[in-house]
Amino acid sequence: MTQFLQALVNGVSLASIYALIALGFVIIYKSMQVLNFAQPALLLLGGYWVLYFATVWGWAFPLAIVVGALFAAATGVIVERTTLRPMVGKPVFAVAILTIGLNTVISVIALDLMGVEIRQMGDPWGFGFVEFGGLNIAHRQIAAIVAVAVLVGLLLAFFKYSRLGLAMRATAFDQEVALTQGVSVSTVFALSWAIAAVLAMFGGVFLGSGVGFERSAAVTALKALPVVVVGGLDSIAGAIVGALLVAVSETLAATYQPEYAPFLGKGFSQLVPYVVMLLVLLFKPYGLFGTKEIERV
Amino acid sequence: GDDDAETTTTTAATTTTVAGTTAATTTLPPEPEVAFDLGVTPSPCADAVNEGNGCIYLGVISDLTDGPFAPLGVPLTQAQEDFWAEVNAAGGIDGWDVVITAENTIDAHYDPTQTAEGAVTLADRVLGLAQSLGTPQTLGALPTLVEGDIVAAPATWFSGWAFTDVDAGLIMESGAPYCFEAMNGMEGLYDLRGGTPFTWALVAFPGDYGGDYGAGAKIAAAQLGLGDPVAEILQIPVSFGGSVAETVPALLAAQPDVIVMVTGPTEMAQVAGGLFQNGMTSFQILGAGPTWNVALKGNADLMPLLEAVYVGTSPWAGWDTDTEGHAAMRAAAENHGRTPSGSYVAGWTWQYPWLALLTEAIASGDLTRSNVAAIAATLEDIDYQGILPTRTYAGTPNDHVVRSTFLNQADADTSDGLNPLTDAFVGTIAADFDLAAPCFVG
Amino acid sequence: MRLRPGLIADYRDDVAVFRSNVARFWFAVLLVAVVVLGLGGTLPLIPGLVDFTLTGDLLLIAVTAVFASIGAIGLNIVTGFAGQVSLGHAFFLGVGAFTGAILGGTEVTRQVVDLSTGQFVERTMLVGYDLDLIIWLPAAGLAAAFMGLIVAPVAFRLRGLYLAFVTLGLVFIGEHVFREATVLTGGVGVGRPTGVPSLFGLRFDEAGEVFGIFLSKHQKLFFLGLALLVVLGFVAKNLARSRVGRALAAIRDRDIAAEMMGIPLARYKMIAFVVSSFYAGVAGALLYTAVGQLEPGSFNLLLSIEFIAMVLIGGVATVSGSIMGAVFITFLPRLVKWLAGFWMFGFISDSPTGGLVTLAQMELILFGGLIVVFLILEPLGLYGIWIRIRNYWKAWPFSY
Amino acid sequence: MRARLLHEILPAAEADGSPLLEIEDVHLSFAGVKAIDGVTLTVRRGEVFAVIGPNGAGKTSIFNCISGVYHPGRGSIRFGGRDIIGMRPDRIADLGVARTFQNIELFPQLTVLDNLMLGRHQHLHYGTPAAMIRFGRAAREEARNREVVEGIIEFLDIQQHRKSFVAMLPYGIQKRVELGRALAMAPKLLLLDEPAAGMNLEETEDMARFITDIRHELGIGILLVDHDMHMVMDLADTVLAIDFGRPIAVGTPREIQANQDVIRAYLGQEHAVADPGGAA
Amino acid sequence: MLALKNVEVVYSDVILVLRGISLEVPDGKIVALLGANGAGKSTTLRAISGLLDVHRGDLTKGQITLDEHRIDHLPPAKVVKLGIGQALEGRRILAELTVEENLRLGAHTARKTLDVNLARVYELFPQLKERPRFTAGYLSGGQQQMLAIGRALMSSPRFLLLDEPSLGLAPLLVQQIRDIIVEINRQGTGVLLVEQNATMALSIAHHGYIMETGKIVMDKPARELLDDEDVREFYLGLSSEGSKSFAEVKHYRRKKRWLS
Ligand SMILES: Nc1ncnc2c1ncn2[C@@H]1O[C@H](COP(=O)(O)OP(=O)(O)OP(=O)(O)O)[C@@H](O)[C@H]1O
Ligand SMILES: Nc1ncnc2c1ncn2[C@@H]1O[C@H](COP(=O)(O)OP(=O)(O)OP(=O)(O)O)[C@@H](O)[C@H]1O
Ligand SMILES: [Mg+2]
Ligand SMILES: [Mg+2]
Repeated sequence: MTQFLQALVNGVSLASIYALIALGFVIIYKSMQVLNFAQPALLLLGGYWVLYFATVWGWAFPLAIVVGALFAAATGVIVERTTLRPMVGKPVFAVAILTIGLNTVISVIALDLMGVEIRQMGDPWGFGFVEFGGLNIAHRQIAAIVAVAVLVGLLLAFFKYSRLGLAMRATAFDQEVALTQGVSVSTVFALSWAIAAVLAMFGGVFLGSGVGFERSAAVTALKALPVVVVGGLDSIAGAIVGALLVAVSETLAATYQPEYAPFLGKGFSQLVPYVVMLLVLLFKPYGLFGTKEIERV
Repeated sequence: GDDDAETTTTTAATTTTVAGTTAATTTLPPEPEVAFDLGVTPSPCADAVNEGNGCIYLGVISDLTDGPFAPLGVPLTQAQEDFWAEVNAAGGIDGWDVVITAENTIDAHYDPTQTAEGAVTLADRVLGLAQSLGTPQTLGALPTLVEGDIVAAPATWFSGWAFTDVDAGLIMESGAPYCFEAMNGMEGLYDLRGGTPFTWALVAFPGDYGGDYGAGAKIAAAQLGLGDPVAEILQIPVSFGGSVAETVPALLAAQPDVIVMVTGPTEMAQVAGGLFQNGMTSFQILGAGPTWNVALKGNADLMPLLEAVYVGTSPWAGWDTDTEGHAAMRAAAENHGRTPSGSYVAGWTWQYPWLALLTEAIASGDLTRSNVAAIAATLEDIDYQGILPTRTYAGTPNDHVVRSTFLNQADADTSDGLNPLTDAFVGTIAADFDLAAPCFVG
Repeated sequence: MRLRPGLIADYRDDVAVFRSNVARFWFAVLLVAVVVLGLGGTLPLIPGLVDFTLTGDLLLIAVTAVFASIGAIGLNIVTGFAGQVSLGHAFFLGVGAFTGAILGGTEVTRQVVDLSTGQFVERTMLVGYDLDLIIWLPAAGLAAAFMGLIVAPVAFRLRGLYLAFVTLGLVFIGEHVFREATVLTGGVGVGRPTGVPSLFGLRFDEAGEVFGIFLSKHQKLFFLGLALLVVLGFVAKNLARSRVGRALAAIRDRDIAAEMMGIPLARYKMIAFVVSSFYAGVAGALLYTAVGQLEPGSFNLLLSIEFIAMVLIGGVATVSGSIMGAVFITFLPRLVKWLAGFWMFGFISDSPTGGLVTLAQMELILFGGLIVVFLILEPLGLYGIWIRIRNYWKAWPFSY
Repeated sequence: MRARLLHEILPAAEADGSPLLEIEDVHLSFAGVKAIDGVTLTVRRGEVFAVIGPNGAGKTSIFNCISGVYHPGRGSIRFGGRDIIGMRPDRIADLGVARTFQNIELFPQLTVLDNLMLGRHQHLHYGTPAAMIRFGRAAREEARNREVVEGIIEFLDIQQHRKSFVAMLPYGIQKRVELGRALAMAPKLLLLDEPAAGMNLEETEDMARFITDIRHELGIGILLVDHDMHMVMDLADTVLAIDFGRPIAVGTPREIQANQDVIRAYLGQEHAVADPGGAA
Repeated sequence: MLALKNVEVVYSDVILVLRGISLEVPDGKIVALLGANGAGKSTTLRAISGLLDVHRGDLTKGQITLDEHRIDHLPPAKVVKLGIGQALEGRRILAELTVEENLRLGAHTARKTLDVNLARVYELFPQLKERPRFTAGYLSGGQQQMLAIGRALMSSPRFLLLDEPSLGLAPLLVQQIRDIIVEINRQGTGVLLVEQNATMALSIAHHGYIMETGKIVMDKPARELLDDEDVREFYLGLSSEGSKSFAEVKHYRRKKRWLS
């Protein structure tokens, strides 16, 4: 039982990290209908800013986070301005591949800054944990869950109360129409990139806290892809539900599969996000909450 | 120039003959009698230190950016660059300079396919490989090496390199193979723990690195009466999409006294961190040479915890050791602005066989690849300037294989993060083991 | 009867692959040029040409490019022609590669320690059947095609990016299976040798004389690939201009309307996946023969993406575009290496590991950067550029 | 004048007035919205049958039920005596039902020729392997069907656009190409959903001429939906007016134009002014 | 006043589509722009609203002014802010959004008057009022057209550009839309109306322009156009013998005077 609950707790904290990254994907998808494959690189670079301010310059961690978020947002906007802007109106798949090119370039820059070794994030949580009814909950897990709750709340409010939310969705469906309604498509794009980059930065911070930050954080970032698909590419709520579903299945599989279903092979838990994704798509072709594509003749 | 030569006396000592002829060779073209084919030019290297020397090109296939051993691959490669820079600065080898250019350095990301591809790419550009990183990787490239008579110094301690039917006599290994390193490690740890039996788990990379070290650990465990590992986990490198997500719960469930980690530093740190975070503290880690990386000591949260649990084996002594070779290495590192690390020591050490080989080949007047390969297969009297005992590749594996190992403890106060617990030692299990085939457990 | 050249006398000529002698001439010129490139130093009769021919690592890349072209055509069939964006190409390439390696490779055994006795015993590490290329190559294609057949019904339900993701899931499942089936694949990070390219005793992986000309192994593989590419290229082209090709295009553009033209969607999507996977299987089986080594981890998302990039950069829904894209992407790292060597990138350190950016890093930056720049400047792909050049020169030298 | 008549290119039917399409009491609803609510109609060979009604009345939905994209909840649809409800759209097309669409549904990235050849899909008898090799059968079939397509191109007078990609063509021409594609299927029943929408007078006249010619030369049944009352009333033999999915009147054009319910729901009082040839 | 002077537009750097168009829409007037398919009517509207970029088009010559201020080459969002609203050809409603979301989007630049405008649009189009949460993509063609016009009205524009608003609408609705345009105009909005339905357009316009292959070929007060012989035959279907039946249309026709 303790083992099960422990897996559940770990799953929820993993989910919070997936959700952060997944939300970045969703926001850019919502405004551009583009899957931003540069998200892993933004995570690396964002994480690096915080790491740099907190450990190299020795700033207080909250300050490092705030300034890091500004840097991350600026990175997002610069990237959007320089490379995405000229692609307005081009086929979305070309844009998606372009973000892959971007990912390569930004990753190299981030990795050059980071170096190849594992680096300490400078977070205040370390390896501290609280014991709670036989369960060990790490401080950083609690921090991640809280941070996600706050960020998601802010985002939902933003989409609900600001007209930019609607403008973003309109832009995604038909840029020309959005333009005729007076929406500044370029502002929408820049804003969504800034938000996505900041979310990626938080993802990086929580991935890197504790043991340390290094290149493979980018690999984890990719696991947010099945998460967004499970939730539905354009659904914020979907990203959260998807993250929970995927992460909890993953930790449960990691705990129990080697023992109870060894024939599925080693490292199967890493496959679980994709298996969950396939199962969901089998029944819901647009994910759990994705907007259905309208077809009429 | 002379002053430089003074400061690098230790290197000059190994190339006394070269130093002696420096004045003459700077004005004369290289000996016309020396035959050569690929990877060698009679004209000087680009930006040559010695304008009059011919140039020998060595290639490197390493893991430089995003593979599991990139933290090791970079200092390793730097050490090798520096090694030859020092040799050249001291006048070269009898009229020849040796260089590793950026063009001939291939980042194969610890991928066997890319390593093999790298070998093909370098095949008509270099005389041999100053480094080929990774066991399965080097095995993948071997057909190309055989085809082109390309000699390579491996960045791996696979026990198979001792066998001519495995390496075609082309791989010039240094130090004790993983298999013996693990036997010594288990035996040494057993003694350190006061000779009381312990439970143990094995976490290993797939392939011959994990397989070889794992075999040694199992053989030793069997002989020490420790029995089978309570958990045996194949750890896929994180940079290959692997994760410690299954490893940590499995170890938490098994609660072994000792975890033998045959992985990269990242995986080790993540596993250790995961265990700490879940409240598990009373265990020890036995790591292989490549499991450790100096950067770990920079992690102020993790390192204090690691100091308590981490014990690592290594085939030779660490950075701060006092031998002629270590001193030369430290001087070179300082010259080139490198920071201390175990990998730098390794990269440096692996070049001694090449130095011996080139010296002999030049002396023989034939730098063609086939001749160089022929000499390499039975090369003798390789002098490591005290880092390792002088060794040979002639004879059967049991004759020439090195069996000695160092045991170290994580320690933030040393240059490379490891503090030696022992001198070089050969445990009884390793000493008695009959190396009839490469180690690997069924 | 003398017809004005270019005048179409028969509807068949109108849809022919080469619609004029001009086109035929240029295709022949291109083919000869490619053959000469491949022959390299072995053609001493034309000494001046030798400098332009491919040797060493360039030849190795050329071999890879030719095989990759076959794979890119395959992806273009399902993604370009039929509009079903597949990120799963790497999986099909992998199935072909390992089928080829198992059927055409050699069994590997190894001495391992039996812990109970302490003795060395022999164990099979890799299975292999030493079959001829004539068997393992088609078998590789068919094995992949069979996988395509299984996947197609799932694809039928999904659209756009969601389909892309299912196929992406395939890649991860494939990687897992390849990684686990170590006796078949060697396992992750280890791998196994490829199938031996030996056709009725003619070894393509060994240097030797063919028709009196001494060829290196890479030259042999190059010509093998070229022959296959020409055949498979024409087959794809035929398919594209047939009722099947049109049906695929219809499904891509408007699937509901297509169905009302009498096109069964499920059947045609299946055809697209099967044919595409067959090409992928063949390409996969050959892709690594030049290097001789296969590794399960190679068949990952990145490989899929490279193939998508080939199709996109080459030209969507064109056979020649696929080839151009494949050649471009395969040569890109090399091109980048060459570019990076220039003085303008002087800030790259000479040392392989030091400096502000290393050569390896610069290569990656340029690789990504070129893709970005290319897509911004030329969204129609190389094929688009080619059409523009062609329109410019139109019928030269037969212009009148 | 045209060199060839349509029936020299395409199979003609006996315009014997026998029932071709019989729709009986069809109902269809979407999440509470009743799109079709008890429609009954019969289209005979050689007849132009028009359906009119306000926007959202369910006209296109009737078409979609016939083509098999929508599945009516109740009622029956028989084509040539066969019940076609539940059949896949491609099977229904194979039976001889062709249509054009309200919002042009051409394949934009294909040329006019290829769009029309797509219409011939079911008449090209060769499989995937033959397509790959192309020698022999495939080539012969392609050439033979190409001739049919060229005939249709000639009929529609779009020769100069043959090789143009349809996306580049003016709207009016696209409408024509779409008609051509439906014709190429050699249908027994042609469904035309607003063929004159967005066309200027000149183009509408052309369209009207094509419809008349098809009906006279091929003798097939035509089901027509359009909001151009002038055209509908001139061409149709029978008109069915529906509103909110319910039939409100059926009869000859004259009867319909005089029907007060139709005028109230659809035509509007003023229409008589704009359409002097209308109700007497 | 909205005015175009000698405007030339080129697509993809090569295709010259507008060859020196001059046109004026005075405040509070309805101006009809008629012309065959492909004449360049939609292009003219794109030039005004700044949408050429999206279509790889470029305004290469001439100028567009709003009250003497140049507005050519302004970004579309600016043009909307200056009071020029547009309903694109082919409705272009956002299919995945609801009816009300589509309308709200129209108020992007006029948030303050959102409620007033929403009420006004619902009053004009009761069919929309019935289903504010209906997914727009499932509306029938005519309902979608209403939504498109309604959306353009949500920004309270000074000038409204309508591209074929009657396309696909039932006769009764055409009359309604016509009345609505008149009503909108009466409330002070200038309208530039592009139409195929010349009868409808000229019946409410103050002034009309006729366009052929990128040029204005005729430009008169609407009433005079209604009397022009060519216009009567080619746009209104009223030849000297009165209206003819579509069942007996000729295969050849008289040449348009302005083409000679
Ligand atoms: N797929 C669908 N989902 C939900 N509602 C639909 C769907 N298709 C049609 N409807 C609804 O059914 C009704 C009839 O639509 P239909 O398109 O048949 O009208 P129509 O008579 O063709 O109108 P128009 O003349 O404007 O084209 C409309 O209210 C429409 O919103
Ligand atoms: N993006 C584009 N690229 C190239 N040519 C274009 C483009 N858009 C329109 N055209 C061409 O420009 C000409 C004018 O087009 P436009 O859409 O302005 O005509 P229109 O008068 O509005 O016609 P319609 O009544 O069919 O809407 C047409 O010949 C069209 O083919
Ligand atoms: Mg309709
Ligand atoms: Mg228009």
